Amino acid sequence: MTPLDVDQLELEKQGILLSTVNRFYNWGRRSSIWPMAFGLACCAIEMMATGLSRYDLARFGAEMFRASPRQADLMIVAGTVTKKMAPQVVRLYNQMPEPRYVISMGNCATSGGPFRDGYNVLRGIDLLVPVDVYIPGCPPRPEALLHALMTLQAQIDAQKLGRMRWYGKAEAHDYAVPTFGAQGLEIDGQLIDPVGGLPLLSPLKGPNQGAARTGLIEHPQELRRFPIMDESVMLESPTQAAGIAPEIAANDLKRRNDAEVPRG
Amino acid sequence: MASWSTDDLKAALARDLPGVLAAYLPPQLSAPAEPRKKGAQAPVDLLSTQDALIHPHCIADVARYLRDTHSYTLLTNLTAVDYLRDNVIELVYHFARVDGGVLTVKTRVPREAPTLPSLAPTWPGADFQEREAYDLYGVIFQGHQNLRRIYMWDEFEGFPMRKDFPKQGDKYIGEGE
Amino acid sequence: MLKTQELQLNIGPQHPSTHGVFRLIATIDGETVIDLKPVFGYLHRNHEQIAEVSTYIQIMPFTDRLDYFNSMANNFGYALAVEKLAGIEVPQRANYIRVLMAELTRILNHAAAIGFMLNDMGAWQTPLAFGMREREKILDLFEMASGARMMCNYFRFGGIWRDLPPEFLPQLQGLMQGLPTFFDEFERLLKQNEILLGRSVDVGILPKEVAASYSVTGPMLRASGIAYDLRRADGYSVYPELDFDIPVGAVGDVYDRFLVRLAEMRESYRILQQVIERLPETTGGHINPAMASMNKQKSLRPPPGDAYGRVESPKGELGFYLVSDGSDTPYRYKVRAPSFINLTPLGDMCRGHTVADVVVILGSIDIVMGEVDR
Amino acid sequence: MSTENRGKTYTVERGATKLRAGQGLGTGLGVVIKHFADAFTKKLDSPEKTSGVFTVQYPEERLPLAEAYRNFPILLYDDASGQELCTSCFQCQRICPPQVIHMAQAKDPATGKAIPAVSAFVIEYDACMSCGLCAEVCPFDAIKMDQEFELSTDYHSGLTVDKTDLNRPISFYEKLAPTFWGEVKDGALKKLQANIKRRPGELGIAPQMLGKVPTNPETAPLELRTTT
Repeated sequence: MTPLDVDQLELEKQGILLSTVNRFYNWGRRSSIWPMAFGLACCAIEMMATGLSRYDLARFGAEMFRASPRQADLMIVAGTVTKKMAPQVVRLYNQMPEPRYVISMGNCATSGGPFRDGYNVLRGIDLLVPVDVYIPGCPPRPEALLHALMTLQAQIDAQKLGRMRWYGKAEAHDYAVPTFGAQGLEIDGQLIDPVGGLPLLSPLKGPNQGAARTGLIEHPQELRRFPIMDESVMLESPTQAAGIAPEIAANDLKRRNDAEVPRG
Repeated sequence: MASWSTDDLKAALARDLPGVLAAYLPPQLSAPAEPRKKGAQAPVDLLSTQDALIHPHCIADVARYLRDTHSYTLLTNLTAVDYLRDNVIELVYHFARVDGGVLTVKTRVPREAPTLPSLAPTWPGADFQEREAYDLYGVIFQGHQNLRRIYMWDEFEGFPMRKDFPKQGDKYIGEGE
Repeated sequence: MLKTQELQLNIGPQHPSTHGVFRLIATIDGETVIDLKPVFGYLHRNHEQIAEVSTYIQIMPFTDRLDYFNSMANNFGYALAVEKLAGIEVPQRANYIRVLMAELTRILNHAAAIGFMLNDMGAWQTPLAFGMREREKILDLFEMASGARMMCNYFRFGGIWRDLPPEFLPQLQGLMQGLPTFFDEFERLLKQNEILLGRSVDVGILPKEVAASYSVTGPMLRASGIAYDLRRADGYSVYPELDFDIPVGAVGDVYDRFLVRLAEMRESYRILQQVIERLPETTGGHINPAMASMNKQKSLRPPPGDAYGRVESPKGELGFYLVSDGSDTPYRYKVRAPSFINLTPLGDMCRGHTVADVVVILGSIDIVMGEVDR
Repeated sequence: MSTENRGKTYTVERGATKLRAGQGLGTGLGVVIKHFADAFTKKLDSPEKTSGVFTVQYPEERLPLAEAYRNFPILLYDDASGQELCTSCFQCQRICPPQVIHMAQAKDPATGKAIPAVSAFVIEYDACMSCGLCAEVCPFDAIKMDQEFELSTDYHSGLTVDKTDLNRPISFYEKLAPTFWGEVKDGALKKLQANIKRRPGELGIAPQMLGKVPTNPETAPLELRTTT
């Protein structure tokens, strides 16, 4: 915890002025979230349906779908992120001004979804950028997107004015943009999502993530759990757990055991 | 004119373009059978076909013949199939007529050197379809103006739809318990 | 006289008005496009490879996600291909329900496609909202019948998942009452609109012969004047028993494509009327009894061989080429995606037009990237 | 095949394609204004007279979901005895297109033999494609599709759901889909009864029902309930 935070906590304990300002400030921010028009696949159609008359995203102050990342503070990743598209997603995210939030809409964006077995599909956008709200569903109903927006609003409400990094002295942080390699996407020469194994970078634990969480919303910090790493299920069919590349699967299991963070 | 059957096509090709039809060679099943998926019968002869099978270097002639002489104007579909066990890549062309009817023409190239003439110069509809076959199967179409990868990025190595490209995921791996 | 210089302009991935993640590399001279190269693959989801390790019925829900506007039409094409491969009969009632769903899909697709095209022209959101309003009503019907709004997974080999629920037909009747008003209003709103006329007349002309050489299909080919409709040409399912006309265009420009889509919605409405009328008298169940149980569906092993099944999807000829090796997974599975092949003449159509027209022409093709890239 | 007599080909009417100042604009605006006025004048007393759809005030007002609506799979257990319907036959695991279902069969601790009950059951909600094939294939009607869609979360791993969160009582599903459950009810309960006899001790009882129900099937006969 930085000294700034400690001071702020003290202030908050002492006075009600700042918490009132906090509330007012957060009310303003959460009531005018401007999403970026960023539809990738099927979910984008439901996202448009949400924006149109029947579900009317405008009731939440979020109807301004911006075509430019510079004017947006919410990226709704709606659809399958392929490896060919992933660098652009990170680049657009880097261009958004802080505070910035990410909703991972639908199963494809969250984990690769039904297409995660493909050679060109990234297994979860949270391997590359931090995600604030995940919406499961394939595709989620428009109401589910509204629900996710309300979840995000609740998260924004919980933010403390004094603890926001973008007002502090911390440096602006860009997320690493992956490059195209011969086998897949690479960051610093390391494959991030190899065909035949589990993703090598775990969300929030990769070399480029963790400390730089945007918005400082308190999220559980842990390795993403893959069921084939779950002993109770795995023991039943070891061939299945091993996957095509047993050495990679073994490496994954070892990584999980080495990680000191608790699960669940 | 009513649409053609496969036999009509073969007869017409034999009559008007002698020498384009390739004979289908029965397989020598000497190669050891690869492990079959659960439930499959004994190895089947995948190359056995009733469709018109032509020599790869004749494909442009056949296509032009079908279009100009018999008004099969649409090259509806072009695809490749990888027969790993038999070491060939089969190219399947579907030609369609505006008043109905679709013809299948097949040709085979060896897996190591999959090369055949391109249809794109005379038949621009083949452009993207040939690029797709190149990207996913590595079939090289001679005479194509822009034979580059269409789906994957240029740095990518390998042809992902070939049967020997590594597969990802646990689907079907635990099968057979 | 101003001197201009050739310039390479990169559009996308993503912008070309959210038809999907798609990139265009245009070479422009001033405002005029002299060359245009599309770049795809930003939504290449390996559908075909995944299908080669899936059983036949497992592929059915994946086909929903090909052209995510028309999951019913995709299901239809795939079911036809497998039925052709395995020789499965479909009862009459199932066929009528299939056609009902396919035509509803066509209406919703064309309504949305016109809306998106107008969006591309700068008529921001209003026509789209009109089109999507009708779409919502149809989606309610889909949800009632199949259990999902977009990804219906409704077709099975030899029939459909379930028969229509009792409350389906009354609601469909209600929708049918409103549809002619919607068509009239949509036409009145748009047909003589200056923006539409100014942006679409004589833009992106695709002459008859060129269209055929590019193998384009669907409303694009019909707008160019070739009456090629698989519902007539192949006469699959029960379409030979139904009365409907084929609208074609005279010029082949963007305006004709718009008009053909409008006219096709009316034709679909005619088909729906006939189907609803005949539905109570149809014979046979909703599925072939031999394939009724899920066990039969999942252990389907077509005899070795290949088959090419195709339907007239709202975007054009949607074909499925299947090779079976006698096991329960296809040896090769290939989708002949209409919007992929309809994109081939894009460069030719745009040549000589301004940059702003590129997006309009793209909108008139009516592409869905899920299908283009698969 | 020609077009025969069931339909003809006609050329669409292009109309006057000359630009006329303001006329099209006027017509278009007329349509829009008519709808605007309709929405105001007719909505309150008779919404059915207007042709549009109205905004759903989502959190307060919800659209009725169709009975067939499916989102994610759930597991069923019997209300009275707490016994799960699942027998770990692996049918759903095999048919699942994206392979998100993982399970392990329970073993009798005394003999080590496999028994018709499931010991671990995991579904990855973050990759499920809501196709409903698992519910369709299940021979014991143990896996069904839920209609809950408000699942957005900030916790990714929370979307990998195990048996404790998957289990729902039969009465829950019966309320959700009365027709669907009515079709299979008798068969499902009969099969469950047969399976309970082969489950010793507490195996096969839903975790949340442990301690609340008698564990010996002999003393707690399962009744075929009537539809509520």
